Amino acid sequence: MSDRILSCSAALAEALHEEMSRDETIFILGEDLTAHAGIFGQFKGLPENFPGRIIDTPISETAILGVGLGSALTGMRPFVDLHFSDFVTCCMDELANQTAKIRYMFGGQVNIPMVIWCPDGGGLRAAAQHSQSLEAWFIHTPGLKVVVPSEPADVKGLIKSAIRDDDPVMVFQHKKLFARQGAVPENDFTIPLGRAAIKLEGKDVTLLSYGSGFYLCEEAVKGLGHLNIDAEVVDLRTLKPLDMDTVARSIKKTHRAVIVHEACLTGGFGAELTARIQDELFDYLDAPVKRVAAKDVPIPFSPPLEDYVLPKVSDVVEAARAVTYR
Amino acid sequence: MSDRILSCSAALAEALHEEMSRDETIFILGEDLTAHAGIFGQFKGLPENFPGRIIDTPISETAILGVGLGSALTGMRPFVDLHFSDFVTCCMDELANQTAKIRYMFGGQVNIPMVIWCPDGGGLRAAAQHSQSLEAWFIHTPGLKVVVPSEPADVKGLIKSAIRDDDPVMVFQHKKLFARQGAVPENDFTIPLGRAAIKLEGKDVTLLSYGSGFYLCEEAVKGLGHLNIDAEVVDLRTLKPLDMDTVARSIKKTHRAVIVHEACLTGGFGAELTARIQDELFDYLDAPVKRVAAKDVPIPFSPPLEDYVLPKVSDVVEAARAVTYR
Amino acid sequence: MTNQDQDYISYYRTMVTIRKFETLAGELFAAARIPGFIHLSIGQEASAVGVCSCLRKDDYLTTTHRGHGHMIAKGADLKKMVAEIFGKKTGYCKGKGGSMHIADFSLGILGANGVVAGGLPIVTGAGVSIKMRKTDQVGVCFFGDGAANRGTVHEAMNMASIWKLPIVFVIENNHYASTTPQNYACSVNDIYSRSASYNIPGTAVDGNNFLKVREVTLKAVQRARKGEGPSVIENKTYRFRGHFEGDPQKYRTESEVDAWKNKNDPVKRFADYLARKKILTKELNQQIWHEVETELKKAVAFAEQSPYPEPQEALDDLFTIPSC
Amino acid sequence: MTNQDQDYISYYRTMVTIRKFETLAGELFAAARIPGFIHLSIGQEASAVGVCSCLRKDDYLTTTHRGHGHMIAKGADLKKMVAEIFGKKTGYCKGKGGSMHIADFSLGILGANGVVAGGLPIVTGAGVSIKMRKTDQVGVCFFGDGAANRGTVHEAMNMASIWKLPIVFVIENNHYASTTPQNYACSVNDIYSRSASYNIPGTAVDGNNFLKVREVTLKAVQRARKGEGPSVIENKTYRFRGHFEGDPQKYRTESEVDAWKNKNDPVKRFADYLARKKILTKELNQQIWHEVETELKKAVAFAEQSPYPEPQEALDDLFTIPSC
Ligand SMILES: Cc1ncc(C[n+]2csc(CCOP(=O)(O)OP(=O)(O)O)c2C)c(N)n1
Ligand SMILES: Cc1ncc(C[n+]2csc(CCOP(=O)(O)OP(=O)(O)O)c2C)c(N)n1
Ligand SMILES: [Mg+2]
Ligand SMILES: [Mg+2]
Repeated sequence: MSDRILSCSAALAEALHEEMSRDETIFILGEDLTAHAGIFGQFKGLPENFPGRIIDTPISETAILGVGLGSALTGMRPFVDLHFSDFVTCCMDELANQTAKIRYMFGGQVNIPMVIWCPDGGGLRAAAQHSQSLEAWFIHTPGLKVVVPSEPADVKGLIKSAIRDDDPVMVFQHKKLFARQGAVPENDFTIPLGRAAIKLEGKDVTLLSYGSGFYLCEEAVKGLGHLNIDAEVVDLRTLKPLDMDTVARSIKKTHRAVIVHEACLTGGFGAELTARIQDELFDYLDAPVKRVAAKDVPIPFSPPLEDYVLPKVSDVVEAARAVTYR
Repeated sequence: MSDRILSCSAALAEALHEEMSRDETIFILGEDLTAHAGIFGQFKGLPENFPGRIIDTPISETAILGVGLGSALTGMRPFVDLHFSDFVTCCMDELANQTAKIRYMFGGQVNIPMVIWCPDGGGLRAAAQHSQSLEAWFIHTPGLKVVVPSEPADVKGLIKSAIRDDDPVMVFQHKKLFARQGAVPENDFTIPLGRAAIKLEGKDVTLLSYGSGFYLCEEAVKGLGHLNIDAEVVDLRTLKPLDMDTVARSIKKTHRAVIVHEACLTGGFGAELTARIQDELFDYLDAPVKRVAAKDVPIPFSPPLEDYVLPKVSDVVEAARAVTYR
Repeated sequence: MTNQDQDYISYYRTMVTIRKFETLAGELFAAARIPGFIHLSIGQEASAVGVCSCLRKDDYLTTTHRGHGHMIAKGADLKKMVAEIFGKKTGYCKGKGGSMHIADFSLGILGANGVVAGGLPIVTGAGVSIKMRKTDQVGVCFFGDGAANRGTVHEAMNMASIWKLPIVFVIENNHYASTTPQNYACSVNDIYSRSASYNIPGTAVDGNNFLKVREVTLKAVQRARKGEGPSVIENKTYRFRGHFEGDPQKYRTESEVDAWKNKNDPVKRFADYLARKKILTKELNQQIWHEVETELKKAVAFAEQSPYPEPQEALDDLFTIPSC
Repeated sequence: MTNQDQDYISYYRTMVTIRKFETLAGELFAAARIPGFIHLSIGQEASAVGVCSCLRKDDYLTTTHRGHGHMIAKGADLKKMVAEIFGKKTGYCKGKGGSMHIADFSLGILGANGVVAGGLPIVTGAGVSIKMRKTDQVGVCFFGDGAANRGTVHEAMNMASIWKLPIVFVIENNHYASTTPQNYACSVNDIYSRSASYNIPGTAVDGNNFLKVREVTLKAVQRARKGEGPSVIENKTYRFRGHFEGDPQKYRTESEVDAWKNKNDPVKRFADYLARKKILTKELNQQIWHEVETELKKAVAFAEQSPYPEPQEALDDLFTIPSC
């Protein structure tokens, strides 16, 4: 079947449409969903097509997450919209102490087929409480899977996998990327969780990223080309489970790696990935693994400040230069 | 002045006693504090000596943290007891979106002199919701300082510094270590935040740890001695700010490092520290940095299961062997 | 005996089972045969059995750190419970949960919870699920007077109300939350009265009176089953033991505890009622206690003879597909 | 003019200032001169000024994402406000905060908040602090009908009650939380009535009637100042603009909005009252609007002429000692 150009937002809606048509236990839960098809219009078409299966809630994140969980424990497949990923702080107990632990704690008696969908990221001048990238907290929370798609096709394929997965999956989708366009297959395809994609091949340095970081890398490749540095771009797509095989294959070729993410540097996912790379691939590395990330402050409002804090294409170029010129 | 042998618990109470006598804006807030001087008896003597300044709350973690914050913004120096560090999930918004961000977000208008005291850790057969080590989440939350003392003298000196600090400081104290004894100076001393201690000198490998991990390293040193491996033990004590100078000095000597913590491996503080070490000290490393940590599951209840999940002395020995025999 | 008499005897037997189970658990804990810490519900048996006697097997239940009684009342297997509390492989959760984390999804028991008031959002979700699946199941949630002050209660009750969910919220007001008296921590005396804030009918009951608890719960469960929405019930009761086994209990006097024990023991009160009504003879009573004792001894023997899990089983059960 | 008349004129001027400020902000946003997104409080001026007119400079205030009016009513500097909304270095927060995160600690304004219902625990802490420092300050917290369903409200009100804290909780019920009508999301019509759950006196007011809001607030503030404890006030009001500028507003009809605008404009209602009482002449009214306009123009000019912060200033202000 042929590909069409869709936005990330439309890819999300299409994935949901296909899955909700297939399985009537799937429903969407969150604040302000029906009037405008989600506050970013991300569920276009769903309120009309699935009345009663896309449910507006009061502003009660704690209960929203808990309701998702309770419904998952009793036969439903909830897709919980957290409005802004920042508000995950308001249901952290339901997420980290309940959802993540219940299957294990109860000896595997029950499955929790639940998606927690979190619009995240900065660049929209939305300031400290509406711009975060919090995936690293959940990498460190056993019992959750973590998915961060970048391109529209990934959105569709990964959302469908996340919905079909019988475990809780957190999906972070960058708010600034909703409008990004890309080719998306028309058919009912899925992208398995835990499989990275080498999206651009190269031999001099491996750029490892996900979500908005992927686009920084994609752009950086051009700049690096001018410097005669041939970069390979790996889009991790799923952070847990992590596709270390693909990472290893690439680094065994390039011997150099730069990790790029929008979350702040200290304690970010880049730390974990660096730790694994230097442990598992020590003898293949010709340079330290470099991390490109946001600076360690909350996201400020003012444009020059926010631009300074968030990672830039030039940071990626710089880091790649540093490890290749070594 | 002379040292006495005190428990970690007594060192905490002594630090609070000294500071509360010095500054009457300091008060303690939390659940079940007055009847038994804290649920671990950790505030022995304080309810009698500071009536009205050690305040029992309803079970309302969200409000407890928020009340601490609101009082800190208006002239007080709260010391908030979170009962079990696991319940930080119930006030994550007040902590990560409010306490950590308010100073920055408001352009430095106000200070937040607040201690968030979290009894943490496993080994007590307290199962998944009462045994966690969550410091890594807060390392990744700009605006918070993070302290994890191990020995009684560190507890006293660091608690006093945390209380005097004008920024929010999270202190994690391991529940199983409350009874641990050690020499504690009698005088009014502080240990500055951000200063690690080389507690045992060695030349073959650097063992980097904090909290309960420190004791694993201390014990491992003996076993390593039998293997003719001379290990240096660095107790980081403060994770943010981090004393990279001491870490670097040690690794420049030993060329090998093992990081030990009780929190689960993936995304733990060991990841961040590894990433920094391999970046800043790449040419000094003769082996990859190894991490010893809990396995990536919630803490199970049954003794053989919990013992299997938590890191052991033999794991430290094994990791140190692996990096030194390379 | 009439059918009702037989039912009453069976409820009484369940109350005795809880009393004996908890007593035994306390003894085993004191003898250091149970790891960790445990919270006993002695004194609160009428609440557990009164409520659960109104439920079907496919109804849902969430409970608390003090949940043994609720589970037994909902029909849990004693062997698997004891084994779990011992940390054995044959326990409900293969030893992963322990006393504070037992569940039996085949009985609709969605789990005890180590987080106070953690069950309310979960049972609300079960309510949503019931409604979407269009069954006539009911969800019940037990929580304490201390739990009542957590924000989850507010959010869950508001949602249950606006969606008319088939839920019964049961407050077990035993007047203390750990060391903290209800009349210190809670801004109202009658916690059930807060249900007005959610346009939910609420009632307080003498929680040590089995028949009263059952009567009020029956109504609430019926209401829920008919799709008329949630209810709140406050069972006023008392815990005879400390908050946890080993609790020094400086926050209350012995005489206060004794007064409840001597004058307001729910098991004894129901026994007396049944005796007065000539349903329970002295012999039958003795027989019941004896049978329960025997059954529990078997459960303990089962647990003791069961193996501990193998250490590496700690890595199982996190995800449905182990490889992740 | 009597003193009271003068005060009334001054309150009216503040209401006009808010109206003009918000109108201007809307225009500047539409002209893409304000980054990010903004929430305007046009239509809610009587609530902001009615409440804040009862406060002293050293009283505390927490506000919300829709907080411009509250800040102005508490005395905030317009220049610094506009500059902050523009993201300029001369703004209240040096450009770090923006519209949703303005504070002025010198005026007791503990901050707007991007998290709905985030202010309640904070103001409760201010109440504890007031009590411990033994001053007669008061803390006021504005929050919306949507916010009322968050758990923080429950926890904060219960605590404020048991400790008799000097707090006034002000619900601004504008009948919508973003796209969600209050009568869908909230289990009761009169949100103030939930105060009974905390043994706190509560009242509903016509929130577009400045004098009524002021009257009720004065009582509550007095009560708090005397150490008699918290109060809850519900100002029934309406927002004339969308939730945020650019909101398609499919959740309500134009005629509903128009009805409020035409028949229930709080600024106009107070102007009419003052005119009826012969306190406000047509000339004075024109003069006030003119003066406010001039002042705001100056504020905008100030903001426009102010520099943006230097990029690396993004690293300042996190900790008291920058090195950390
Ligand atoms: C969120 C949370 N806060 C604190 C605790 C610690 N804790 C466990 S039980 C308990 C008291 C609970 O009191 P109540 O709800 O009245 O139940 P009861 O113990 O009386 O049955 C506390 C404070 C917890 N487990 N979870
Ligand atoms: C905890 C949280 N959940 C959701 C949001 C997104 N949000 C911002 S304002 C708003 C509506 C608030 O409604 P209300 O409290 O009635 O205030 P109003 O906007 O009407 O002034 C929502 C849902 C948020 N900022 N914080
Ligand atoms: Mg209780
Ligand atoms: Mg509103």
